[in-house]
Amino acid sequence: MRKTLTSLGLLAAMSAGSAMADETVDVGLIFSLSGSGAVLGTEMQKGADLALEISGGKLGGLDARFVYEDDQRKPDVGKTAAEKLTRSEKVDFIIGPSYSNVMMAVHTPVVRSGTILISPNPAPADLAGKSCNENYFAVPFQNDQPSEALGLYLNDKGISKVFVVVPNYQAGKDVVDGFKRTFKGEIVSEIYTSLEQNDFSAEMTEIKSRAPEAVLAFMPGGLGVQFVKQYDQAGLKSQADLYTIFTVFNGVSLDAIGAAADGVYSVDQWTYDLDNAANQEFVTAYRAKYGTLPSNFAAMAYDAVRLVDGAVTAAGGIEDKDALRKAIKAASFQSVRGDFAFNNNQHPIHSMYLAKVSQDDEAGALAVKREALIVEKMVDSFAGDCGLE
Amino acid sequence: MMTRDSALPVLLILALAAGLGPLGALISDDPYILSIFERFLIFAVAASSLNLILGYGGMVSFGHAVYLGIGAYATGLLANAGYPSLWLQLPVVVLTSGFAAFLIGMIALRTSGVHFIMITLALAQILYYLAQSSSAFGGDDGMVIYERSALWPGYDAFDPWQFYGFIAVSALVLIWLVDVVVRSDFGRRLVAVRENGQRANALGFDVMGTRLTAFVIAGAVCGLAGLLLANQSEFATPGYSNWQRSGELLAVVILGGVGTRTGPVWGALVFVVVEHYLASVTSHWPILFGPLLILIVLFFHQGLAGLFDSLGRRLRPQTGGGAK
Amino acid sequence: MTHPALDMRGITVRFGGILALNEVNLSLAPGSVHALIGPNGAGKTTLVSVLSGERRPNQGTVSLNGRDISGLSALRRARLGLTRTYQLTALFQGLSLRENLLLSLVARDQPSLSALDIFRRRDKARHAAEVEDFLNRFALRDKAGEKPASLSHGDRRRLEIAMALASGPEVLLLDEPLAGLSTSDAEALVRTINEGIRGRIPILLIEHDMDAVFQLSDEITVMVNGTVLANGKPDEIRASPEVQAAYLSEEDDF
Amino acid sequence: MTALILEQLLNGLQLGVLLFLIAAGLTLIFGVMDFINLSHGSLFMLGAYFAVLFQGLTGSFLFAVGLAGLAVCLIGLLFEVLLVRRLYDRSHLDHVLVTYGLILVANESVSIVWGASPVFSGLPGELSGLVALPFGISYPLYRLLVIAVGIAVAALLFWLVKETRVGMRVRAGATNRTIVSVMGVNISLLFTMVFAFGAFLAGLAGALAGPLLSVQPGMGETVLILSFVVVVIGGLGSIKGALLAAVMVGLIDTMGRAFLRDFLSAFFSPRVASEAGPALASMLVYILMALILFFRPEGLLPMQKRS
Repeated sequence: MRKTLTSLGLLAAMSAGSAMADETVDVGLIFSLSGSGAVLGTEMQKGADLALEISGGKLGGLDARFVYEDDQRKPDVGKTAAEKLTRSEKVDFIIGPSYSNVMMAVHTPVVRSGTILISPNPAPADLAGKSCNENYFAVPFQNDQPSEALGLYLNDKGISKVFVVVPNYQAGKDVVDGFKRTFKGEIVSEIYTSLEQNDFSAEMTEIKSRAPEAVLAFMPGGLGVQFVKQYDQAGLKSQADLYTIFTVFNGVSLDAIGAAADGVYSVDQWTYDLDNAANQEFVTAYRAKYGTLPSNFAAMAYDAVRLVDGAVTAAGGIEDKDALRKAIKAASFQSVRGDFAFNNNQHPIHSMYLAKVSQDDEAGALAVKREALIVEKMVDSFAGDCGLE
Repeated sequence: MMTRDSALPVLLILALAAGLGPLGALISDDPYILSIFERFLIFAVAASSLNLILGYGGMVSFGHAVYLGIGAYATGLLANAGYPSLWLQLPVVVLTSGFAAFLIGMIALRTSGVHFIMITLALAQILYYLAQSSSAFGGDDGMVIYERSALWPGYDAFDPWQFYGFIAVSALVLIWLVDVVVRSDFGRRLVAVRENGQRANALGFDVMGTRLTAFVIAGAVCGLAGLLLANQSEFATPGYSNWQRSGELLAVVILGGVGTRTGPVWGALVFVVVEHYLASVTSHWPILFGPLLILIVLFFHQGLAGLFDSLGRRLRPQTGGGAK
Repeated sequence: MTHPALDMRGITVRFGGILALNEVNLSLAPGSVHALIGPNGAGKTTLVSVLSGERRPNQGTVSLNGRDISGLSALRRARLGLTRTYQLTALFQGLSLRENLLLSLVARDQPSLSALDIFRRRDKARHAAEVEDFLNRFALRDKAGEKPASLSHGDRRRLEIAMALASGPEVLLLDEPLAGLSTSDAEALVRTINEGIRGRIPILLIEHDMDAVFQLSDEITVMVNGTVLANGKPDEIRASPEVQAAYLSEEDDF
Repeated sequence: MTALILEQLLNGLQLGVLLFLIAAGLTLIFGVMDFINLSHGSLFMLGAYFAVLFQGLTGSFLFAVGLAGLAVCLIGLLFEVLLVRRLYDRSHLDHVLVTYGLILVANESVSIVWGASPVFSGLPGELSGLVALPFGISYPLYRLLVIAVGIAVAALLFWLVKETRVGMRVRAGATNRTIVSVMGVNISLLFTMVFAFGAFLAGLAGALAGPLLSVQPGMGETVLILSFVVVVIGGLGSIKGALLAAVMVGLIDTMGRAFLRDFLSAFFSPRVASEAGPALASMLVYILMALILFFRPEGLLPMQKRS
């Protein structure tokens, strides 16, 4: 479960004989690194590793240590990992996990222990609202935000007949709820598929028969590969635009889908071609290190590590937990998203973009490219339920 | 195995194994080791319950993890509804998981052999999908359990040591209970039914009744393992019931030794330690665990318990053996 | 008036179009040994399985000590004390002799299943003593710890009968107990039955070994082709020309 | 509406055919060797990966599918000779555990070689179009091709088993093992052949499914469980039963997903229907299996008993 990555910086410091043991920033990272969840976990690992490398193995000027744990996408394994990190490794921060089911299991024990938990991906509604906690920060978005933004966009575009298809689990239902919150047109049908389904032929036929103007699909991981391929094979791309959420991303996802992904829309808070200095540094370094365009998941893990880096600098060390929390909340770092701030519930206020899969000439591959800005300084819908100031 | 009438060996081994955790935690000043041992003890309970029907009853259930899920959800729903008392949760878990085992047994025990393996799998999958798609239980995201079981005033469930004590004592009691069943006349009856159903019937043993009773006992005990797991992970998830989990339980039992009294304890210990430490070497740890399982099945049919037994016999001084 | 230990009336079994048993009547007097003989295919084993309840007859009634048990399952009949042995010895292979016998005692003392079983304190000392007694009577003492697979054929037969006896039967159905035994083993078993069981428990004996049959039985029924050919004391049967004609000539073929 | 139902029936048939390809090997292996092979799904997965590999090497999709089938056949052969044949005399529990171990090994090997992420498996242009069918249905050509291959394989299988000498021996082996060995057939060779052939079918199915599915570690497992359902419903060892059950499962699963929610909303509130519909749809196949086994514990078309 553990892959202790003692950073080069720490080694250098130790050989210099000047390191104080307490002055090491210990960061635990719980990702899904084996089994079916590894698709996202490995992306996040790449992003986090890159961030540490860029800052020379230091966070906030202090030597940093990464402790990786694999949750196998199993909540109970994730919980055990969290206990190990809080009790045994006594880390200062935990970044993770990759999936919301593990998040639900990990959240309580980590925040109870007083350790700061930073989510690089999942952000269920409950944790943004009623169960928000001073020790919990979500970097990427609140789960409902992309579909809420998509509703706004489709309203704007005057699209009135949308077909919705999501997996039959909580995150799927959240996406639908978010979409309904903003979308004013007609949802011609909403279909809930099994999480273990791999053939969508029945759904494709159903979509065809309802003749919607647009389709909203949320198909995470391998489901996305299957869905987009089959959508294309069924000849649906010419009949209705496919808008996706957490379904297509740069690198492994687009590589696996191939040309079938061309022209598919995605709603994101970040794209690789955003025009700001922090992002350019990240994308350039990422491409130099891994040879592909970074995915959303890598970018958010990168941001999470940068967030820690900025906060430790601002708080002047890791001794004062309150100062640290305050510094994180102030988001004193340059996000790859450009504009970024935390709301009172410690979830992002940021822009949402419509992106489209198309050829990137420089990379010579398909990429999720920015198409339009949907909404600026978007806040999530649950901040009002959160008691934090 | 059945001739030894004392519970001592099983309890001794278990107490030793359970004692290692606190010892390690004390020496290394690392209470996290307790968590690993909690997982081991819970797995040992679940595996013991499976061993009762698998090892002694000859029933290869490929859906045994379903009771883990039922026990965990029953515990979680009660705790979150404001009933954290163990003394309420205990009977509810026993009744729900026992009743589920009764229903599953009624259908599955009509069949045998491969059909039995597959129908237990199918029935477990039905419940798995039910939990996965029901938003009342949190669906696939699972359900956070906000309170651990309350034993008595003054007991602090979130104190690592007290909680470990609760898990260890519960596991000890449950495994002892399974051992009592195995050594009882009922246990003999169960073995008789496994060995020769027709003959058992001719002796006046109710074959279906015996099997079903064992099936229900095993289900209820595994449900209680679910209660412990829910407490330990403060979480209930459909994943507790899926077929991979059932496969893991089978693997634990065979690793330790099918139909041996100490097997499930050994199997669970090795499984959890392997899962934990092998995984710290490589995230590809299943590629080491798979061959280990295959080798055990191929060459050490009695599992670890059998291996230890034969080692022990070889090491023990020859005091009038053989002729006995 | 005392009832027959076992009484069957008008038992008829058809397999498809074939009449396996045709209106068979047979009555087993209390305490007696009653032999059922006949050539292969005469329907003896079918009759035993009808008695034990493993096969339903097309017609006919069976009563045990005056009680009609025709409608009862094999399990219920077994619990009433109607105990059978099998032609192919069917023992609990994974258990030792001692445990095999112990199971019979468990069956005798607690026939019906109850959850209380698990915690009930069996009278261990008494059971252990009884098991030892059976082991001695059936000359199995030396092998008590072994499993049935390692026993000789004769040992297994004796164990089979010991187990049947230990289960406390009202009536014993012995299905060819001597088949496949060496002469000396067969003689020993005949002696055991004669000395140990005879007179206490009524026995319905199915057997090909005519010497044993005539040594053991009080009464003999001869069956051919699913019907009763003759019924009487051993001497009468021996003397019957009918039996000799029908049965013994077939025996030569066999 | 007719067109919709017909198209959904085609979808169901296509799923059924794919399941049949996998289930046929499983049931054949079970029928002849009395062996439960959980790792059959891994062979399916390997088929998909090999097809990707060979498509990259040869550039031809159809060629790659064939090669992948053969490669998996070879792997099956090795499995059988090195490992599986030691297990024929063991209990079903041992079969389950060893092949469970093999699943772990296969998944991890694949993720070491190809990575944990899905790999690309696409269709050549000439196979990716739509075909116009009667009733105004336009159906993906590739799915029609899968149906055709499935039907062809089924026909070939029935011919092999019914008409050829090898098939006769297989049938004899399935019903009575001792007779076959008395007949002087090299039974160990027969077993190896059957196992390898089953592996070939699984590999072929995987290669064919690659362009539809996400080719990633563990992709064989959901398929495996469904194929076992098919095999058990059909009656263990019966190819005819497997075909019947595969089509049944394919149709019921597809129809359940397509129409169950609308059907339920005729009786319940939309909220209940959209909650219960998908849940019930994913359980439908398992409920069917439980029901069939309850009333016919041996499955629909059980093989005649071994003597």
